[in-house]
Amino acid sequence: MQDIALSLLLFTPLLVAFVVLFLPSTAATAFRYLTLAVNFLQVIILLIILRAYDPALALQFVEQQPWITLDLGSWGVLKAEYFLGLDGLSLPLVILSVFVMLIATISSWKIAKNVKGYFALLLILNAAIIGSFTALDFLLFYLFFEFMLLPMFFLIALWGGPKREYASIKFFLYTLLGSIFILIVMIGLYTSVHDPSVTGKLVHSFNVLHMSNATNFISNSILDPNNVWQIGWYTARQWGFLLLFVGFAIKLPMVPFHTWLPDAHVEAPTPISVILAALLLKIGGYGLLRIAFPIFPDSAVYFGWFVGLMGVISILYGGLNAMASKDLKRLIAYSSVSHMGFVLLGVASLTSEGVAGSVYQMFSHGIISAMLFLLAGVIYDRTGNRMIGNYSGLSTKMPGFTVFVLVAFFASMGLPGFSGFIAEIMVFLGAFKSNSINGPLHESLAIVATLGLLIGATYYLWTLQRMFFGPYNLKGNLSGAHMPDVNQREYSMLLPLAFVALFFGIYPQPMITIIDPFAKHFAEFVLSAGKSLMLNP
Amino acid sequence: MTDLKEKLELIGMSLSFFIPELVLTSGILLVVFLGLIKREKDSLLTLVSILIFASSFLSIALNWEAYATPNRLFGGLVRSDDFSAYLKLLFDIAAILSAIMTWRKTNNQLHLSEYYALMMAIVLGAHILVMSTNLIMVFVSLELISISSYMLAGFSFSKRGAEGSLKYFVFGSVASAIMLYGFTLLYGFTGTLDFSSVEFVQQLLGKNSIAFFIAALMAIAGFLYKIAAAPMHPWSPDVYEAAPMPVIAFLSVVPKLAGVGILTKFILAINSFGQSTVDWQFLLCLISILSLTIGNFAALWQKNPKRLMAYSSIAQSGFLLVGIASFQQQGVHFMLFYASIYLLMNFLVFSYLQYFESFGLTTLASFSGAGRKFPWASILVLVGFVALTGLPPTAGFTAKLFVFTSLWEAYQVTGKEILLWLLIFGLINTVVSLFYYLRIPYYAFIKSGESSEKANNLTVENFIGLTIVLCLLLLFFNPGLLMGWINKINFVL
Amino acid sequence: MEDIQSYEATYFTTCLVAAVALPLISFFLSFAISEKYSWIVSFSAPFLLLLSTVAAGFVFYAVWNHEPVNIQWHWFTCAGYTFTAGVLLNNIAALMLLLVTFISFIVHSYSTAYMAGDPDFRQYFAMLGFFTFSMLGIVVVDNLLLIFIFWELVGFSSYMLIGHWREKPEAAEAAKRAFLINRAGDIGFLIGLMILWANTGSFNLTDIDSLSGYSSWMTAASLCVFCGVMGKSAQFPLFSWLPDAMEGPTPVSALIHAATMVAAGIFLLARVYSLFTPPALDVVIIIGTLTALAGALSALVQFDLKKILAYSTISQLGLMVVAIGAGAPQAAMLHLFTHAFFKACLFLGAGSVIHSLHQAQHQSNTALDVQDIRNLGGLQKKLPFTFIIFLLSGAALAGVPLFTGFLSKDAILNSLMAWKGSDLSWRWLIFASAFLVSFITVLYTFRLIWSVFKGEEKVTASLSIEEPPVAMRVPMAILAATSCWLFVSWNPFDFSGWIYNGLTSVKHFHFTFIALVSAAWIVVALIVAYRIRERSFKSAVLLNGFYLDRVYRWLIESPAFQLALFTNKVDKKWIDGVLHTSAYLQLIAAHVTGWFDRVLVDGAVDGAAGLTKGIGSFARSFQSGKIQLYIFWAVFTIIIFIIWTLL
Amino acid sequence: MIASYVFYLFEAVAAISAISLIFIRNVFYGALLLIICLLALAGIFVLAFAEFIAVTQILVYAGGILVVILFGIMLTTKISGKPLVVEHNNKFSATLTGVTFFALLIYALSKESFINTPSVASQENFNNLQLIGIGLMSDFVLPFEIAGVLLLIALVGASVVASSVKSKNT
Amino acid sequence: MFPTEHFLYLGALLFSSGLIVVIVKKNMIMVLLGIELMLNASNLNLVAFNQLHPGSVAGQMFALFVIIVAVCEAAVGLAIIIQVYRYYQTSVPDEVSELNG
Repeated sequence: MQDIALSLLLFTPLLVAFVVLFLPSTAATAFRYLTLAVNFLQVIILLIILRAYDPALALQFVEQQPWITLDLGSWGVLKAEYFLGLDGLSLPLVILSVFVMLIATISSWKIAKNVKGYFALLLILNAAIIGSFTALDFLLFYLFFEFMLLPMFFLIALWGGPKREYASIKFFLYTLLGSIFILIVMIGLYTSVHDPSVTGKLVHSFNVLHMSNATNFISNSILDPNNVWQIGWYTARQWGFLLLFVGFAIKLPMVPFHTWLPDAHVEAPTPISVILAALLLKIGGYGLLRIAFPIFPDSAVYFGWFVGLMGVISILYGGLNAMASKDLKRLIAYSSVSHMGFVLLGVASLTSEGVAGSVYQMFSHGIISAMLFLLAGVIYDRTGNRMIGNYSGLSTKMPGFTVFVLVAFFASMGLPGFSGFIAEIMVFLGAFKSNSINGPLHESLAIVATLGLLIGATYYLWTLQRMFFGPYNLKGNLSGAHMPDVNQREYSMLLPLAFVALFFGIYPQPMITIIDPFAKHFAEFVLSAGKSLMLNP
Repeated sequence: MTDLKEKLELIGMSLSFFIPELVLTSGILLVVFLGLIKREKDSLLTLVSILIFASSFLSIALNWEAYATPNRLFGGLVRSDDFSAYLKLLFDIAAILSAIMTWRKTNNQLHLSEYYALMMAIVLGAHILVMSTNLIMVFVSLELISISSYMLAGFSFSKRGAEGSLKYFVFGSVASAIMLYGFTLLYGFTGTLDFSSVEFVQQLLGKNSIAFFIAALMAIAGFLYKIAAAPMHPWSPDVYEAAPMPVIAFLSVVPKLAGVGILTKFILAINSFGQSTVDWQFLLCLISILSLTIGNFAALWQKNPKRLMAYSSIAQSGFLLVGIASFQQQGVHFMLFYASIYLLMNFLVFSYLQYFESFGLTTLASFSGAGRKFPWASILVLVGFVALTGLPPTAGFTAKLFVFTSLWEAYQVTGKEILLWLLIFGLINTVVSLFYYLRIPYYAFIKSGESSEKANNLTVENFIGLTIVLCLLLLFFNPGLLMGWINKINFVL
Repeated sequence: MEDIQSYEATYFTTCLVAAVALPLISFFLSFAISEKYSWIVSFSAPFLLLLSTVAAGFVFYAVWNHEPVNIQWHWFTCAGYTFTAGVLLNNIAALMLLLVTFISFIVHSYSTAYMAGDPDFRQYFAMLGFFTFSMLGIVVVDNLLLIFIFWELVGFSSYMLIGHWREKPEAAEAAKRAFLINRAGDIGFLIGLMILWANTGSFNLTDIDSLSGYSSWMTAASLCVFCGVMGKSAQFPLFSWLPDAMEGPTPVSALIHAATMVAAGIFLLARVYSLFTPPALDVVIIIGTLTALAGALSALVQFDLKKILAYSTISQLGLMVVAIGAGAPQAAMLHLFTHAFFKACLFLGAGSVIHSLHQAQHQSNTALDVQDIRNLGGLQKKLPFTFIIFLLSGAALAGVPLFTGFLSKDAILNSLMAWKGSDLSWRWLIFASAFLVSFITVLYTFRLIWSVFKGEEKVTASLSIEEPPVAMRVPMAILAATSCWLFVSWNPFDFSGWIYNGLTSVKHFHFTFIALVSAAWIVVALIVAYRIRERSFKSAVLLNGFYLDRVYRWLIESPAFQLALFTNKVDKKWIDGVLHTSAYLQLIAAHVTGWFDRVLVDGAVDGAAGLTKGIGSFARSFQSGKIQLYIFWAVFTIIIFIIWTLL
Repeated sequence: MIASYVFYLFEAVAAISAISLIFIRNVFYGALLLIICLLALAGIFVLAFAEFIAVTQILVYAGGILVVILFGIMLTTKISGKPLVVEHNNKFSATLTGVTFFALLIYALSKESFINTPSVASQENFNNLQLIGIGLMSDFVLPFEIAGVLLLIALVGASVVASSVKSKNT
Repeated sequence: MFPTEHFLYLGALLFSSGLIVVIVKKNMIMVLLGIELMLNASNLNLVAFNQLHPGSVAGQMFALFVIIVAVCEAAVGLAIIIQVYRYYQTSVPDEVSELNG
């Protein structure tokens, strides 16, 4: 079980996806239940994994099989592996994925149009997401990374809102552009990295762990740390870092590469925006933590201030935009931009608090944003309209709904007692401390970033005031729309999310024990390695 | 007169390496003859020609070793080696596939016997072109390909078909005249017609003369016209639009690959192992950037699938050139890999375009809702387009990865900025290409057309398509299957 | 021996946990109970609070004048530092614990009658319980991070309670403002935490107490923490939310915005006093003085019954802060203690006035603003009980001798006396202004009571008004009783009673003449107040609390919102514009190549696509279909290549 | 001595006819000019010891291609007394390319120097005809055969293309 | 014998004028003539260069094949032109431009 757990997690959805493809498209309910079954199966596997997982160890559930081994004659051997593993970074995200995917399936229950295609794509997406969170081979990671695009594209473009085509194309364009940047660096990396385990012949390895070790670089290759290969203003390594950074920042998304997000969210159907916000954005952060920073520690230290700055800018800019947006989903989308800014800030701090904070933030934002989008979906289901201005005084008609909205909003604005607070406070502590342990960030960044909390509170409270308080009425063409309170199905999605957000806000220890070793190691490694490498040339 | 005897014996011996070509030649005669005696039996002709192509394929594949060992034939006019042998295999496969496509054509192909005769002539020309090491051979075989293609392009026997073949003819003859002029000058400078010979290279070693550059450039221009790479590309969209679908599929693969093959040999010769004072690498990079740009960007506007594919093939030749531009053994190998994948992707897409055409889907807009009507076909063709774009998990991605790897290596060796630019540029172009490659699937799946009844899924196209798709996936997950073989090829000038 | 101790320990712990947790239980209970059994809440909530008060009493008994108790539980470990959840109970905390539970219990039981028939009855009690819980959290916990957490939570519950009547837009607005202003302060607090973390790597109060020496970061940290205090306990310039908060139900005002939450700031200052460096303390005292004066003056001119009390609260809080700044946290705590009782009592009294008037209105449906003192007057006959309550607690507020207020104020004045030093300096100004504040206090208290209960009835004459029910009167009576001086110390002129001595270890300085002077001062003030009773002061500035709201709106809100709109425009116009500029390029290219209509018809999926199409159209413009031009272009390009290489 | 006059005469004729072909507007005259040019070239070939090529030139071109071309003219123009006039277009681009290209070639070639060692005598004692004959059968048999195939294909194809019935147009 | 350059210059002239003819003429037959001219330029070069290598006839051989190919091209070209003429009733290249874009 130990050694195939991840593969099971990964391939069950794929298999079922094919089953779904070959079933007659009339069996709509069958698809739903199949997908649900897959999700539950994944939950079970995950529980087994959690039972066996030992936070003390670095990398576990490793599956390493040779995948592509190609003799390139004079250039040595190209070696890509089927290399999966779990550590303090990937496990929280895997937990998140499994959980959110389950929620997403439940919330897709009402999908009526071309059910077969929908659930097939959903399952493929599921596999791709799990894969990209567990892959430790760059090629494998890239495979899953790209593999998410098409299903997402079609899910938005086929089941989306009125402007779905524009939104989907935009999404696709942006993400593909990012992945191209990543591809460039990937080519450079695997050509300049060799596998130390094989002696005698030159083996170009895609193994991320090998790439993260400066000694594995072939001497005088372009990306060799001991070799200054100047291209324009920066060295090749710095360019490589920047390209990776931009590639993942687009996914994150970071200002100014974020404009695909609001459109995609606004147009996507509810379950898809849930997945988009809760999982896809995390892959950006994951990539930074797994690939960009460890592989280019020197450049990471060199550009750390810049990363942090962009994080702060995203926090404030996203918040301000959220304040100005009239569409509920758009507001939430921008708030996501703002919250993912914290991830950047925490990572850039290179302190273990900061890093732990940003991983924690990824997890908690996953939960909370999922909840937010579900809530927006609840309204949208009722009226088919998301304009904040069209509602007021909903609290009188939908008390239960209002309670959830209150929970979600306050959780999202970082009220203590919810997971968001723990994450943000740790990010702040780390970012502020960074300078004192000669990390890359200056205190002022952390101080400026705190304004984000105020802005967040502002737009959420304002929305509450506009939509839920005051006398009840519906403006626009919705007047007289029937507004029933949340129903069973919606409860079954919202309650668990709320509970999780609350639990990890009050008692973060379980998650922290998983994250902390990774964060500690990461911060120390990147900082020390970066410093030492920067001294070298 | 004794040496004459030896020569004749040598020629007799060389014939044993010429079985595929002989098969094709006799095939031409046979087909023409069949055409004379019975006109109606189209399927018979198809069968016969498929058999001929297949036998030419088998005669190479079965005793691969014999063909793999380098061998100067006919007094050094041609050399049969594994590089050319591999390309020959690709030509034959392409010919077989297009014959199948022809057989699947709903409206029967007129003058089928001549049609196949021309096709065989092209394959024959391609075979000899990639083998030839002598400028005369290059010229003659190239002309054989060209002249046959001019006529084949017009085989839709329609107004547009005539126009297409006219344009092809005029452009082609000018291009070959330019190339020929270049050849003559090269002959003048080196005093030999054998561009693989030592003296040819020696004469050029460190030759710093503009005349030489002009000559070589003119020669290369001729090859570029065959490859349909910028700046010699403008004929291809018009020709492709007019020609029947199998012919396009055929022309977009065979002459192109033949041209790439000979260009590889030729450019390495004139580059004279990097001793040349002219930076041919730079030139190739420039050409491939041009082709990528023109092909991709111009394709964005097309409303007609054929034209779209024409521009796409221009861009694809840009990618093929990338492999050569690295000027390294491995780069050539990757180019061969790319060529093989390109063949598969191209035929996948074209066979489906023909399939859709038979249902009257001739403009992009008319594909609306095709996803509902032909679910299988649409999904499979989607994979084809994804492969052309170069996204995982298709071999298209692997091929791009490989060629760009060779580029990176070249950059690492030479440190020429242009190579880096080509790398970035080519990859960015991938994003651009996405726009038009995904347009047919976009219409097919996302635009909703009039919902008509589902078409039959059990068609030959779907069978072939599925096979090709499986190949593409397989070659992504295990490129070693093909690469292992290609890597054995050692490319010698 | 051990087992006895351990037994005591467990017993103690259970009491503590009970005291803190019971309000939380009441919160959950009130939520859990379904609509139609809501009457249960009106019994369960006060009962649970009573229990918690009793438990608090035990804890108090165990802690008061004993060694401080510090129990820590492991919360989570991160970055090699163990964040503990612990309690630190010394005299201050114990006193506060008792105070909060007690007053909360009083208010609970008062509310059962006051809020009867309210549609959101259960939610009201739930939030009340939740508030009490989080307030107790602030009181007992032993590290600043946890304090911050509960600090935010009380902010949240105050938000919920101010906005209790959701249909009232003003309520929602006031709630939002209150929360945001608090958040602004809390951000300062947060930054303080960061500084602390970066420098000491610990949040524990005990570690803070052990800090020694004045380093600049301590000043910075303490001032940042003080920002939080300014927000929470309504110091200048962040006090404008408190008067607005009066939109909430009156008992809430009594509990949160008079007795406990706003006092939390003072408590915090006393708790982390050792963090404050002399320069920081100077800032603190100046802010405090300003607040005290501003509050007092504004209270003088208000017409709204509750607003007067709110402003008076502000000024009293200012006084406490002054005491802290003067280096006498014990004095501040003493005043906090006394003030909590009499101010709560005053609010409850005001509540009873409002309640009975509302009842009266409902019988004879006349509409008038029952909180506007201009409509009130001469209610003494109709509401004698309430009048007594007002009189007693008002006297305490005004600092009339023999009342608790007198003593606590005396303590503050004493500390100032000692602090100002012998030689003349700006500190004398502070000292003087403290006297001035106590003078004005008398004036507005007198004016309040007089205008409500004395004089002849105005609009209310027609109404038939009777006293509120017992459930409201008893709590008021209890609170009123506590404004007797004995409650603080046996000697009506010496504040150093059991509480004061319990709060400070230093030998207390006591200038008897200050007591006499201030007593006389009060009498003078009373006389003056009587003379000017009919005169009503008019000052728009004071009436609107120095227009702070508007200042915020001009300086912060509208700029922020403009910025937001601007960024939104940036997003649409520029960042997408980078993509969409291409749309223009595309048009140009289209013009150039004469494919205008097709560009528009074709409809670029995106700007970027548009750009590419711009280039594309350019590339395709060579594709004119004229073969000779093809040849021309091809040859021409070759020539360009050649010339390029030539050059 | 005479030979050189003749040579330059031929050169001049070829050059003039080629240039005037650019400006001539009548197809018939154009064809005739081409013939003149080709004949002049044939003369030059003779002087360059390539008699066989010269003969082929005259036979194939003058005799073959030109006749075919004239047929073409007949077929593609309505014969009506007046001479059919050919318009010119893309004059600018044509001159641009043509002249530049010419200039470039002249410039480049003028930089080249070709050793003119072999004397007239050495040329004499070779029999080009024989060499070519043997070459065609031995060294260059392959291109010869290919050329055969080429001719066959051209024949077959051309017949199909030319005879394709008009009714099939779309 | 005559200096090779003089052959080459003439060849260059023929080639360029052929190119001009191809681009300029509004008649496909004329275009064909231009192409022939270009081919002949090459022939001239070949013959000229062959002079430099007595004993080898490679150049002349090449010229021979060029002529053969030229014949085929001319034949095919005319066939195509005639076909086009059938459809378009014109022999002006520019008027044969339905395919574009």
